[in-house]
Amino acid sequence: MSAVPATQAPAPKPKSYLENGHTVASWLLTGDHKRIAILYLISVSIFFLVGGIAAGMIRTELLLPKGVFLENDSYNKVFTLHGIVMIFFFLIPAIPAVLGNFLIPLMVGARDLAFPRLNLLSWYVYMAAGTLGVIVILLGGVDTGWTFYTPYSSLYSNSQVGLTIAAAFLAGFSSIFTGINFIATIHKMRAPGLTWFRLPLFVWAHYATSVIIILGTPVIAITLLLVGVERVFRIGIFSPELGGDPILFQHLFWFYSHPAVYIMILPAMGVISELISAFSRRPVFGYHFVAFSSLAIAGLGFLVWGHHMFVSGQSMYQGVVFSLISFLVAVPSAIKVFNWTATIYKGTVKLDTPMIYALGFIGLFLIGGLTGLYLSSMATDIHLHDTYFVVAHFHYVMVGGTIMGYLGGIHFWWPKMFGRMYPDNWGKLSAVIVFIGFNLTFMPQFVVGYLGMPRRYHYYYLQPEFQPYHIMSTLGSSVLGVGYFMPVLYLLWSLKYGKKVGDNPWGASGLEWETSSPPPTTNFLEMPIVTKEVYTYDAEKAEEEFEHRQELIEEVTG
Amino acid sequence: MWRLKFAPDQASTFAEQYDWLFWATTALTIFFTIVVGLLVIFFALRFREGKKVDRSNAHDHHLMLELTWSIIPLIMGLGIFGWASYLFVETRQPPKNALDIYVIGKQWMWHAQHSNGVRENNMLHLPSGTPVRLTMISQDVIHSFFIPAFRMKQDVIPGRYTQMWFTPTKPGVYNLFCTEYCGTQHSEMGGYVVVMEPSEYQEWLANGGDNVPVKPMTMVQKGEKIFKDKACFKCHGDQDIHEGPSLVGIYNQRRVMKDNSVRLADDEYLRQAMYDPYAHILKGYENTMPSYKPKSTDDLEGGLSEEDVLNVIEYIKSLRSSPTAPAPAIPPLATGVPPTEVPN
Amino acid sequence: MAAIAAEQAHSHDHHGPLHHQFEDLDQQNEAYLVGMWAFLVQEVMFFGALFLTYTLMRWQYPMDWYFAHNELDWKLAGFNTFNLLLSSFFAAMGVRSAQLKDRKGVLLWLGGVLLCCLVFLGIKYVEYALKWEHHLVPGPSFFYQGEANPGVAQMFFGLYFAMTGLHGIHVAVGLIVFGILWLMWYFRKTIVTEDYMPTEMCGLYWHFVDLVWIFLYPLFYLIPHP
Amino acid sequence: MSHSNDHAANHHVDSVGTYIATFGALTILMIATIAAAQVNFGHSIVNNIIAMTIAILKATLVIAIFMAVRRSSGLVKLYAIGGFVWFLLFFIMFCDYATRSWEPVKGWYGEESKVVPDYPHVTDHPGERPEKHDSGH
Repeated sequence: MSAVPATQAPAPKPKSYLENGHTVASWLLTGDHKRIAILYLISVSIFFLVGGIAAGMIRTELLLPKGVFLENDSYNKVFTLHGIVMIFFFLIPAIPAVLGNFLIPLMVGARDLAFPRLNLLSWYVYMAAGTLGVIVILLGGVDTGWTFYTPYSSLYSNSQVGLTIAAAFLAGFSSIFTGINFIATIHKMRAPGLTWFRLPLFVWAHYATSVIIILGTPVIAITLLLVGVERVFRIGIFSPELGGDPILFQHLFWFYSHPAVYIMILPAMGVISELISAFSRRPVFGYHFVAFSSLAIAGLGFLVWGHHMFVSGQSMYQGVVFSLISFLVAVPSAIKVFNWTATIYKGTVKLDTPMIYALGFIGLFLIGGLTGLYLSSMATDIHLHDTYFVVAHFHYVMVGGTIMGYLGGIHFWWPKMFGRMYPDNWGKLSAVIVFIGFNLTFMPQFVVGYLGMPRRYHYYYLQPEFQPYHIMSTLGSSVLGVGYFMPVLYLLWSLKYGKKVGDNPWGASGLEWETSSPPPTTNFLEMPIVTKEVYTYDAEKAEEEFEHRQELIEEVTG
Repeated sequence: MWRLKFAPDQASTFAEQYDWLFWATTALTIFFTIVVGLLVIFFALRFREGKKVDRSNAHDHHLMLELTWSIIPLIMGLGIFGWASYLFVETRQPPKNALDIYVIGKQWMWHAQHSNGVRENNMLHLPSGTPVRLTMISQDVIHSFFIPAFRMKQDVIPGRYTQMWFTPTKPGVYNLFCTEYCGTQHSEMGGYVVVMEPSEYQEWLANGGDNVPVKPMTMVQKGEKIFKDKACFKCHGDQDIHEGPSLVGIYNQRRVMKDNSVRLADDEYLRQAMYDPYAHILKGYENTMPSYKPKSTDDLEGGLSEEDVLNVIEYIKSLRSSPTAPAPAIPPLATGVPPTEVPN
Repeated sequence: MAAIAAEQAHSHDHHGPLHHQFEDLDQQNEAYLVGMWAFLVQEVMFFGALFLTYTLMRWQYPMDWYFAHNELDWKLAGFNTFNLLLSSFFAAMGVRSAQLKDRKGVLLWLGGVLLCCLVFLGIKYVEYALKWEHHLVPGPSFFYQGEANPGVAQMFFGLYFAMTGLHGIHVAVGLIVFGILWLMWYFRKTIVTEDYMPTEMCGLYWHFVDLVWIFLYPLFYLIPHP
Repeated sequence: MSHSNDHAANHHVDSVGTYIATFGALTILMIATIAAAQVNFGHSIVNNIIAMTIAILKATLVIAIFMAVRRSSGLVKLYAIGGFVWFLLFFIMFCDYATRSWEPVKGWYGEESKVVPDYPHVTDHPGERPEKHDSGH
C-alpha cells in the first residue's frame, strides 16, 4: 500500500478518464483501454439484448406444441440468430473485452495495454462484424444453426450463409487482437515486484483465455472460409459427391469450438475468484492450484473436442480416447469449485450483490459441470446427444456461469469504473430473481431432454408429454428476462444519482483499488511498486509489511 | 393432460443397461451438488460479518486436501468412463444374426426398406426380441436416426454407410426423431417405430407391409428411371462433355443452335430433341444422338411413348445444378400423421 | 499483420520512439516481439488447418493426388521458391541495416524485397491464368481430363487455390506493408529510423510468409509416385 | 532504467556472413528437395520423410537465424516453438480416420462401405444392384 503520509496538501484531484475529453472523437478514436472497455460494454450489452429477444421468441414459440407465431423457416432463423449472436457477439467478448480491457492494465500496474491502437482496432473489427450480423438479419437471416454443419450449410441452405461466415470471421479476429494485447501486457508490463504468483487470479484466467484465443480462433476462421469457398466453388472438401468428408468439418469446427467454451468460462472463473476472496476477506484457498488449473483447462481443452461427435460417425476407438481426456479436463474445474468453497470457510463474509452472484455461480456452474459428465461418457451421450439435455447443460455453464460471473464482475467493479455506487438492495433482488428464473427455465429442460425431445425442434404436437416442461421453461424465461433487465435500470440510474465512492469502497485488495475511482487516464499518479502478497486481508501481515516497506522497495528496484 | 412423464419407456435391452448408468451418474451429480451447495451456504451464513465465531489460524493452502479432492473425483469419473465405454463398445458391435433393415434419410423424411423389399416412410415395424441392424445412409444432408425408447441414436451421413443395432423388447408404438439439424422441416422429420410380436411381424411382412399401397412413383421418379434405363446419362452427365450437352438446369434456357439461331429449351424443344434430334443440333455438337421415336404407338421397340417423354421432361425440369436448389424428386409426404390403425 | 504495421505507421511519437505506456525501450521492444510472435502463432494455426486438410485428403487418395499434381509446373514454382528465399535474405539484411541505422542499406535491401514480391505475384498470376485456361479452377467451369478421379482432382485444385491463394494474399499484404515501410524510411520518418522494431516486425512477418511457402512447395509440386 | 537511446549497441547484430551462409544453406536445401523428389526410393514414404525433414530444416534455419529467435528471450522462443507444437495437436484427428475402417459397416448392396458409395435411391431394391450407373441424379 503506497500510503504516503499526508503531510503536504493532497495533490489536486487528477482528471478521471471520463472527464478527459467529451467530444465524440475523443471516445471513438481513443487509445485509452478504459474508454475502449466502456465502448465494448455498450456494444456487448446491445448484442445481449438482441440475443435475449431471440431467446424470448424461441421460448414463446415453444409454449404450444404446434408453435405460436413462427413458421418453420423463421423459427430456424431465430434460433440460429440466438446462437450466433449470443456466442460470437456476447459470451466470447463479454468478460475479456469489457472487464479484462478495463482491469488488466490496472491490476498489472501499467499505464495502458501493450498495443492501444490494436485494442481500438479490435473494437472496430467487432463492430464491423456486428453490422454484418445485423445486415444478415435484415436480408433474411441464416438458418444453419450456429454450428454451420456441412453439407447443409455449404450445399443445401439458401439463406445468408456467406455473410454470416464473414461476420463470424471478423468477430474471430477481434478476439485474436484482444488475446495478443493481453499476452504482451501480462508478460511484459507488470509493475516492478509483481511476480507471477502475486498476480490476481483474474489475470491468470485472462492469460489462459488469451492463449486459447490465439491458438484456437484461426482454426474456425479458416474452416468457415472453406465453407464459404465450398458454397461458391464446390471445391469438394466437405461435399461427399466429390469424395470430401462432412465429418472433417465437424472435426475442424469443434477443434475451435470446444476451447471456445473455455474462452467463455475461464474469465468468469477469474471474476469469481476475485469476488469470493474480496467478500470473504480471505486469500483464495490453494492459490497455486487455482492458478495452474486455469492453464490446465487451457491445455487440456484442446484435446477433448471429440465428445461432441460420439454419434456422428466418428470411430469408437477415437471416441474412447476423447471420452477419457474429457474426464481429465473436468478435474481442474472441480478443483476450482472446491477451492472457492474452502475460501469461504473461516472468512468474514459480506453478502453484497457481487457475493450473491458469486455464490449463484458456484451452485449453477456445479450443476452445469456435473451434467457435463453425462455428455462426456460415451454411453449416456448416445441418448442425450443433441437433445434438450445438452441445451440445459450448456445454458447452465454459459448462463449460470459466464453471465452470473459477468454480472457479478460488473457490480463489483462498477464503483471503480464510474466512481458511483449502485443501490445494493436492488442489486441483491435482481440477483435472486435471476437465480430463481434461471433454475425455473433450464431445470425442466434436463427432464424434457432425457425424455428425448431433440434440439432445434419447432413442433412437438405428437408428443404432448413435453408440453408441461415447456410451459415451466417459458415461465422461467420471463422471470429471467425481468431479472436481467433490472440491472440495466438501476446501474444507469446510479451513473447520475449513485453515491460517490472513494478509491476502495469494498476494502478489496488489488492494485486497481489503490488508484482513484474512476481512475485517471494514466491509471496511477506514480507507478506502483508491489511489495505485498496477492490477497493480504489479515491485519497483522499488513502492518508488518508496511513497516519495512522501504527495504522491500530497495530489494525490488535495487 | 397433466400425466407428467419423467423418463422415456424402456423398450430395448440397451435401454435397461443405459438407465442403470444414467441413474448412477444422476446420483453422483445430486450428491456432489448437495454436498458443495450446503457447504457453501453453511459457510456463507456461519462466517457472516459481525458473527462472533472462531476464525483463528485459517490456512490458505493445504496440499493433502487439494490432492484428495482432485484424486477422488478423478477416480469416480474414471469409474463412469469405464462403465460407459464398455456399454458404448457393445452398442457398436452388432451380432451376426441380426435382422437387416435399410434406412435412407432424405430431406425431411425417413425411408425404411426391409430385406424382402417392403418399403415404408417415416414408420418402422420391428419384431420384438430379435436383434435388428439398421444400415443407414443419407441422400443429401446429415440426419440422425433417434429412438428415445431404445436410447439409441446414430447420425446418418451422405457418402458413407453408418449402422446401429438394438434388440426391441416391449411391443408398442414409440417416437422416432431426426436429431441432427437438417433444414426447414427438421422438426417434422419424425414418425413412429412400431414394435410387434415376431409372429405378427412376419405376417405383416408377408402381406407386403401396411396394406397402404406403396405410393405410385411420381412423374419425376419415372422420368429418372427411364433416364437410367435408356442410359441417357452416358452422354448427358453433370457437365457438358464431347458426346452430349449436360441437361442440368437447361429447362427454359436459351440454347444456341448450330446455325446460330437461338431457341428456348421448353417442353416442345425437349420433346423434339428426343424424337428427331437432328432437326435442331446444338452449337458445337454433331448429329450423334439416336432418335427415340417409336415405330408405332403399340410396338415401342426401343422408342419412348408420349407418356415416357413427359416423364423424362419432368425429370429434366427437376435437374438443377445450383446449390441453392433443394434436392429434387419426391415432394415431402404429409408426415407426422399418426397411422390410422395402431396395433395393440 | 497490417493492423500492427498500420498501427506503427501513424502512431505519433512523443519523445522519440518510446510510447507512453512503456517504461523503457527494452520493455517496449520485448512487448512488440511477444505480440508479433503471438500473432505468428495464430498464423501458424491459420495455415495449419489447411495443411491438415491437405494431409488428410492426400492420405485418403494418394494415387489421384499424384495424377492431379502432374498438372502443376514445378520448375516455375521452383524458381518462385528461390525468389522467396532471396527476398527473405534481403529482408534479413534490411532488418540488419535498420538496426545499424544505415538508411541507404535499408532502402536498398527493402527495395530488393519489394522487387521479389512483385516477381512472385507475377509468377503466381501466370500460373493461375494457365490453370484457368485448362479449366482447372474448381466450380462450374472445372473440366478435368487427366487420369485422376475428377471429384478428387477438383478437391486437389480446390485446396491448391485455397492454400496458395491464401499465401498469395499474405504476400500481397507483405507488399503493401513493405511499401509503406520503404516510404517511411525514404521520408526519414522518426518512427522507423529511430527504433528498428517496426522494421524487424515486418521482417518477422515476411520470414513467416517465406516459411509457409517452404512447406507449400514440396507438398504441392513434388509429390512422389505412391 | 537509463533511457538508452543508442540501443543498437546492446542488441547484438549478426554479421553479414551469417546471413549469406544461411541463404546459401537454404538454396542448397531447396535444390536437395527438388533432387530428392526425382529419385524413386522404392516406397513413397521415404520420399515424403526426406521432403519433410528438409522443409523442417529450412524452417528451423529461417526461424533461428533470419528471425533471430536464437538470440531473443526465452519467452519468444517459447511462443515460436509453442505454435508449431500446437499444430501437431491437430493430428489427433488422424486417429479417427485411421481407425474408421476397423468397424466393418455393411453397405446397401452388401459390400463393405467404401468412401464414396453409389447413392441408393428410393426406387432401388436393397441387396441386388441395378445396372451400374454414375452416382448422383
